[in-house]
Amino acid sequence: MIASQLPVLLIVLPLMTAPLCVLLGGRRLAYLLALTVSACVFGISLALMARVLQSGPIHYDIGGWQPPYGIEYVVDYLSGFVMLFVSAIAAIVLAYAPRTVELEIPGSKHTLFYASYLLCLTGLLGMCITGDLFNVFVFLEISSLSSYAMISLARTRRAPLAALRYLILGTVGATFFLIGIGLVYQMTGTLNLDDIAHRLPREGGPRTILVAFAFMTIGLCIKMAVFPVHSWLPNAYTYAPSAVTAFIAATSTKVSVYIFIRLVYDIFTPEFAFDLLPLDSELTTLALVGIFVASTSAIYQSDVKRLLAYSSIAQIGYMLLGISMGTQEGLTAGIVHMFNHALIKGGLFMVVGCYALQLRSVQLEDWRGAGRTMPWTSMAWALGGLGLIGVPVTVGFVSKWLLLTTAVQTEHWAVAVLMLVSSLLAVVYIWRVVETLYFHEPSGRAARAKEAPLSMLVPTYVVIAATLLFGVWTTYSAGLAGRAAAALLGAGS
Amino acid sequence: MIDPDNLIWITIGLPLVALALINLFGRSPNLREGCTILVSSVLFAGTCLLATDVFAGGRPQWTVGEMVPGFSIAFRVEPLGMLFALVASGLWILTTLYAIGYMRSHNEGHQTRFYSCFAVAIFAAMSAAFSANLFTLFVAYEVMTISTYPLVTHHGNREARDGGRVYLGILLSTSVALFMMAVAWTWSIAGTLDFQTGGILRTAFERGQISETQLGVLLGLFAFGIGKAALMPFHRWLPAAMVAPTPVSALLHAVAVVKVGVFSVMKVAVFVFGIDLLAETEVSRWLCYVAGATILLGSLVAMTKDNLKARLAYSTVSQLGYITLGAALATPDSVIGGGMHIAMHAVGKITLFFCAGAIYVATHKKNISEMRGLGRAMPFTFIAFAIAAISIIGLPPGGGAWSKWFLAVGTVENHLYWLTAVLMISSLLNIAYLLPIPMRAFLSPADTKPPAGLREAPWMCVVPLCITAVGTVVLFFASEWIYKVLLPITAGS
Amino acid sequence: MSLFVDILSWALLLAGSFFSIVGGIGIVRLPEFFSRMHGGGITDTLGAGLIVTGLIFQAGWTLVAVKLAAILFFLMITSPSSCHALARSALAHGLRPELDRRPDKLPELPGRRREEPDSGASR
Amino acid sequence: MINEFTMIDVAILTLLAATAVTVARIRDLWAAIMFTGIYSFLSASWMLSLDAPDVAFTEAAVGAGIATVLFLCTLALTGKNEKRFPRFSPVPFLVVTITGAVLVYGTLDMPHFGDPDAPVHQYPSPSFVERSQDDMHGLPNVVTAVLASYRGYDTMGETAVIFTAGTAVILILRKEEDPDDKADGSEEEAA
Amino acid sequence: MSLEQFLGLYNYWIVIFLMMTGFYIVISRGNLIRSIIGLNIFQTSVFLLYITMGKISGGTAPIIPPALAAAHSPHDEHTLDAHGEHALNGHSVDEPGAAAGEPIANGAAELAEHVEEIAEPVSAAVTIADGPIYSNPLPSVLMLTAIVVGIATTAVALALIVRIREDYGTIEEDEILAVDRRS
Amino acid sequence: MSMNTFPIIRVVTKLLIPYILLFALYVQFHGDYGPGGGFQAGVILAAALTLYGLVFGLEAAKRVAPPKLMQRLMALGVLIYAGTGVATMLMGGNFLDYNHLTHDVWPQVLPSGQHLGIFLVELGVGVTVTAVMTMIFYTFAGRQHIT
Amino acid sequence: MVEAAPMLVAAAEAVAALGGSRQTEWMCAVTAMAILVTMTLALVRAMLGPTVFDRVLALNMFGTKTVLLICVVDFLLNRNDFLDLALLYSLMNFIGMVALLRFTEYGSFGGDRIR
Repeated sequence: MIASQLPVLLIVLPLMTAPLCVLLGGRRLAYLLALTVSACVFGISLALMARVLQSGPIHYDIGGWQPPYGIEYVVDYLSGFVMLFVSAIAAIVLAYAPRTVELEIPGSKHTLFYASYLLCLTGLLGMCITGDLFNVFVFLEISSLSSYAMISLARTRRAPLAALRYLILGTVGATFFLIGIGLVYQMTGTLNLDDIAHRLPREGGPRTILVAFAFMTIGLCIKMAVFPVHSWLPNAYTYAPSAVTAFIAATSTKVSVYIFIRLVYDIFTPEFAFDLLPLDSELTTLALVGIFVASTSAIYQSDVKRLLAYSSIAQIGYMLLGISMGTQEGLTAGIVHMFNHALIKGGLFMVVGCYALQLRSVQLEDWRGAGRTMPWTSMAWALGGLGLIGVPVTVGFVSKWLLLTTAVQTEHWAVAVLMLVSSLLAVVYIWRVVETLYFHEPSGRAARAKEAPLSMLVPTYVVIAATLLFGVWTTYSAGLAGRAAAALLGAGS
Repeated sequence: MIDPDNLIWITIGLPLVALALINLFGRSPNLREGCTILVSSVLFAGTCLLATDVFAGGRPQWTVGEMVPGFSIAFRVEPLGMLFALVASGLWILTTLYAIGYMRSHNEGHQTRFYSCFAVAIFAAMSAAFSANLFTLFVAYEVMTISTYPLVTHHGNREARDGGRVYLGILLSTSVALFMMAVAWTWSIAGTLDFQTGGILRTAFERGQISETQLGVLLGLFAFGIGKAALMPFHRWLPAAMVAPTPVSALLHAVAVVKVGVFSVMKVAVFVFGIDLLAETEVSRWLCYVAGATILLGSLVAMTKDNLKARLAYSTVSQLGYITLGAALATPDSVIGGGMHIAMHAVGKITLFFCAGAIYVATHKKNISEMRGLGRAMPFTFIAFAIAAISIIGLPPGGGAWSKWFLAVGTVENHLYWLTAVLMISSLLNIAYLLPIPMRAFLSPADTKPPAGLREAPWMCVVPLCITAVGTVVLFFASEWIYKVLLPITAGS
Repeated sequence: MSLFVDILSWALLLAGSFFSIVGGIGIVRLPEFFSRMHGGGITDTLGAGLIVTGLIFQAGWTLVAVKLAAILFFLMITSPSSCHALARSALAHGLRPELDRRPDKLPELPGRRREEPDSGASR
Repeated sequence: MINEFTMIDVAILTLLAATAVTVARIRDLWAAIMFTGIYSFLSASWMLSLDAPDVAFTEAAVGAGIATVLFLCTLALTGKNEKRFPRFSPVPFLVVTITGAVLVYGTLDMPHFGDPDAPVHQYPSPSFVERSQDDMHGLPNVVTAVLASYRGYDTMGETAVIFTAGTAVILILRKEEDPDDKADGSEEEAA
Repeated sequence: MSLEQFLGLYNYWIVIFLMMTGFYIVISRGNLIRSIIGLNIFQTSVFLLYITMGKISGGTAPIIPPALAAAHSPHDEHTLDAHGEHALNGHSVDEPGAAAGEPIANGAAELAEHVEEIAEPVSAAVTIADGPIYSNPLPSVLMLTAIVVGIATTAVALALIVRIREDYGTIEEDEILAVDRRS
Repeated sequence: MSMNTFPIIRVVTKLLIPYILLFALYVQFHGDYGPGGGFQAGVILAAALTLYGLVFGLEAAKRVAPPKLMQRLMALGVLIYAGTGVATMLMGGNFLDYNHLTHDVWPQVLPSGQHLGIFLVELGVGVTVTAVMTMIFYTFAGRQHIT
Repeated sequence: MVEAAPMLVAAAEAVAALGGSRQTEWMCAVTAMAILVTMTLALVRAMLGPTVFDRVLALNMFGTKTVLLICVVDFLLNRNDFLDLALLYSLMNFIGMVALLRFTEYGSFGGDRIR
């Protein structure tokens, strides 16, 4: 019985634990609850993925109502994959969090903070698992609202401002998405994703559908922080508490990308999106421009968190590149880059958290020479950075390679060249930090600093090790992504 | 007798075993270095064992699995790679021995890191040597770049940082922007990346999937993309990497890095393009010119350097040009000459670097102009230097004589007489910048009286360089054997 | 009977509409705040009262009528009391009726505001 | 078919448009807030005439009640006066115009207002109204039925959103020096 | 552009105008509170867009009056659909002037006898023309949720604004920027 | 700080509040039959508390509905809602499948599992909304001014 | 099947009782239009309103007119169960007014001012 209810437990467990934390109070208890539950959720998503691999996609009717009437859960390769890494990152970041939370968030807020964290996780997972378009919006808002709150928690006064900017843009994005949902609903009479895919009038490209698609795309682009509408992201990532940044940076934008993939490949089908609308070429252009602009900005940052934030914007560009190629290989590359980037960025932001704890600063100049006093942390940075650059034997290489081969195969020569050249910009900004860590005389802070506590280093290294592991063993990263892509394209055409 | 197929993973895995042991015993230097020596000896023995099979005509192979879907890591041993592996593994023992003496007498820090990276570099060299496809080769190549970076910047000061910047910058950017692109392109037109005798591009060319011009461009991408081959104008990293400790320089210039570069060029020329195709289409003609220019310019610049290591570095640039030239000439003789030169130059150049290091250890002198009259205090070192210099110049009884002979034959076969002239002039220049050093050391009186108690470097430094010096002479007599084992690679498809 | 009730309710509705519009015109056309309150008052009490009563007649003796009565009760209580509070507040802030142009008007002192709010309203 | 409903429709829409423009153009912030309340009232009235009493109910309660109070609370905390009234800025105007034009373009293929043949009314079949009488054993309010049962999961999400918002507001505004680990950030500010 | 098209779409257009007014307030970047007000209006207008979709001409709110609901018996689920339909069809809201009794009785009798023969002229006249049609409840449900989301967002945004004002001393975009630049 | 200068408002408020509460309960439990439901009822209840707080001062309101209690109620409502779903799961149905709830609790009013389920769920919504809205008002109103 | 017929008839009659006559509907429409006109006038005053109080007054009036409009529209639509809504409107209008008064009069909603 439990087995058949697993999809629900995935959502309900964190959803119920959040209020339970508030109800019971007590920050230690809240933390333990949150940790246990997020670990459970990870276990559940593993089990779900295993079942999907065994016996195909799982459908679950909530309330026992058949899909056009009720809401259903759909766990297929793609959603299972995304949920797997989201829940994994959530659990690991939570295991890592207590020390930084202790430092960066006032004690009276811890209980509610962990509740918010769980809610954010619920929202993200809910977006992945649901098979209903409107439900996506609802859970999008759950995750967004809790992340606004979590971002604003840091002690700097810029944090609330960053959160508000994010909120305004994010809400505009969500509202655009809502408009899009409305138009789609009006043309199909249903909200179920499968149903929409079947009923959507695509012939001749009805203007309403075009506009609906455009609005949903713009809305999601804001949430994904695609280049021209990315302005919320750098500040939000920079001023949020370290643990929050690690979690949100690794998961939140990825889930939006997931929704976008669903939209393009499942609902509207690539023929509609890429042939009728020139979405592919536009997205490619945007992605490339974004990659260059963001990477260049990253080079000039003196704040490491901001540097990584800009790099995130650039990396989203790579995902979009893959998605907009419209072939199975490209899609695989996009999907696997979601996973890879989640690992890399999660790991790097966790490293930043370690420095923030020991050096009380994320300014690059304060990190000078920390490589000597904090060798393990610094090595983690270097390894994670290699992943971001895309050096072989790290996950970054896998996605870069897939992207490249796809681009070459589909004869997007310019894309291939620009992509490779742009990845060199990553070398510059990552290496700037590495050099600061290793080739400068220790600054005052760094000289006095001690190695980060084991409770933070171990989770960090788990993630970093994963970036290396999945760089050579891709059966369950690129392999799954490939199956997901195949399923998407098979169903779409 | 161990099955040759198994020997592959044993030999590739051994450096990783060494890596583990080094880190395990990081706290007790004797144990650590003892392990390194032990493992490297075992590795050499294993490689020899494997060589007996390969040179007898066996082609053992071992496929690890897919690293990126569709692209597998696989190994297949052929004579050229075997030769390279023999050189690398054999010289690792000596370099380790030498490094122990050098590092200890200099009281260098971070020795564990040093030996670890060394082991990884050898691992990469072995992987590259045995690689069965271009993809594996590329991965190994990149791993090599990254693992040697900490070695180059070992001292961790500003000078090291600047050197490291150039090193990493050039090697990474060329490999990512050009090499990777070339690999992807090759894959897209040939449909495979497996090395095959006679090349894989032939059918594609005959089918018209790639024009002659494009073939030339592709060759260019490879030749310049493999920055480790130090073809001008991408040779700057080599002198820049001279900031490294001398054992590292020895490793870089003789054993691993540059040899991986030229080895890759050879592999690409022989097994991807195929020398027949190159010869027919003459697309590699321009590469001959570039290689010729590199040879000449490298020698000329070397003349101007007073710093011994810098002079040796430019000498290496020049010598690498020979090997590239061998590949570009695309005649059986020239290819064999190039392959042979890998071994000849390796043994010769490592001797020279060992000598430079020994001199530095004993006298703390880096500049040639300060070395007058040292010969009497350090006879072994300077005699070894002289022998090795003879080999590099290409005079009997140094091994270099044979390889240069075959290259010259290659130029004549191609009717590129002016290239023959270039080879001659370069040899003269070699004489001009290498031989004066031992001459002065023995014949000139010292400007100032050498300090009392000046004597040879520690035996750990001197013994290896004596062995390699003897090696150059041995190779002179073994060249026929080398010619025979290399002959199969030139066979047509 | 039914027709009579209907006609009565129509009349009430029409009257209510009339007063409502009159009040609306009043609130736009009258010269200053306190006289405009008069317009507002007309619509809020007469207009609302008549219309709701008319509707009650329409509904007959049902739950609907009770609800309408409740609404009327609610409106009749809240609207005047908020109007009253508004007027008080206006006076307290120094707004004087147009007709109240006493030459000896004291200048407003910020500190005294709370103590003398009734002076204007009681007149 | 122009009838009295159309007239009311047009009248309310006109008022809505006027209110919206007023909000955009009025100087005083508090007045803008009050007009937002009016806007909510008006839209609720219109929703009522569009047969959505439940939404009207909620919009009135939320938009005109709670939101107004919240806005005024904030305004009281932040100072009443907007210092500089934003001048007319062409770039946002352009963005808005383009967005609006795109939307209008999108409406051209839409089923007309109230069209019974619209997909929304044709699918799923039987409709919620028809089904719910069986499924719900005679629950009259179909909206409630859909809200709490058919799409009960959405509503659970909605509850979670509200809870999240509550948590968020407390998190954001709770005093940092509050030593009490448990609930209630503001009790010691008595007097 | 025919008149029919205009009449069919003008509601949407006005709603779009309202949305865009709200959107303009959001992005014209002045006072933070004003932005949130704009957001509110933007969202409210989107609610209106949805509600317009649910409307059906001549329809009524999807609340089935208890009297009608009572006519349903939970037991005979088998024929329930047909019964429900016809019971509803029996009454015509839009013809209040007509003496309601007769056609209903007729219709009901017909129905009771020949549920299947609905296509028969007499009953057809009663049933097809103007049964009480119910507007679609789904947009209402969606918007109930969306309204809640909207107020939740507003509350969080306002809380953030309070914090910003306390930290910066202002809630004007440009002044905040100036403060940030100074520090 | 209460609105001492407006005695009429105070009286009227005192008069109205019981009716508002009654109205809220009506909306809560009549939601199945007419417009209304848990959310609307919650908002009305919270509005009543807010009104009380506005007129008689924040402290008075906090005495009526202590913030600690409200914060717990916030959580409780969500738990009621999700708990109903879990209960249906334990009884063998899908999540939120009310047909699996026993419905002999109060047969006149709640003739079926669906009715019971909807009742419970609306209760959960009502509790959460009341508590959250009140809490939000408290937090805003309790914030100190900085001038 | 046969037993269901009387129930159907009863139900139909109940619905018929809810409906008014055509004239009443017309009357209601007129009233609604009048109320709308008043609302417009109030809105005009609210926009013009030279002082704060004029605006508040107009807004208050606008609120009460909305309540009336709802009542009338109820009858127009023959859905009397919407009257709850009117009640809610008047309540919310009152709360809004009180909040506004408190705002203009005290400038604070509970906490003390600190300087």
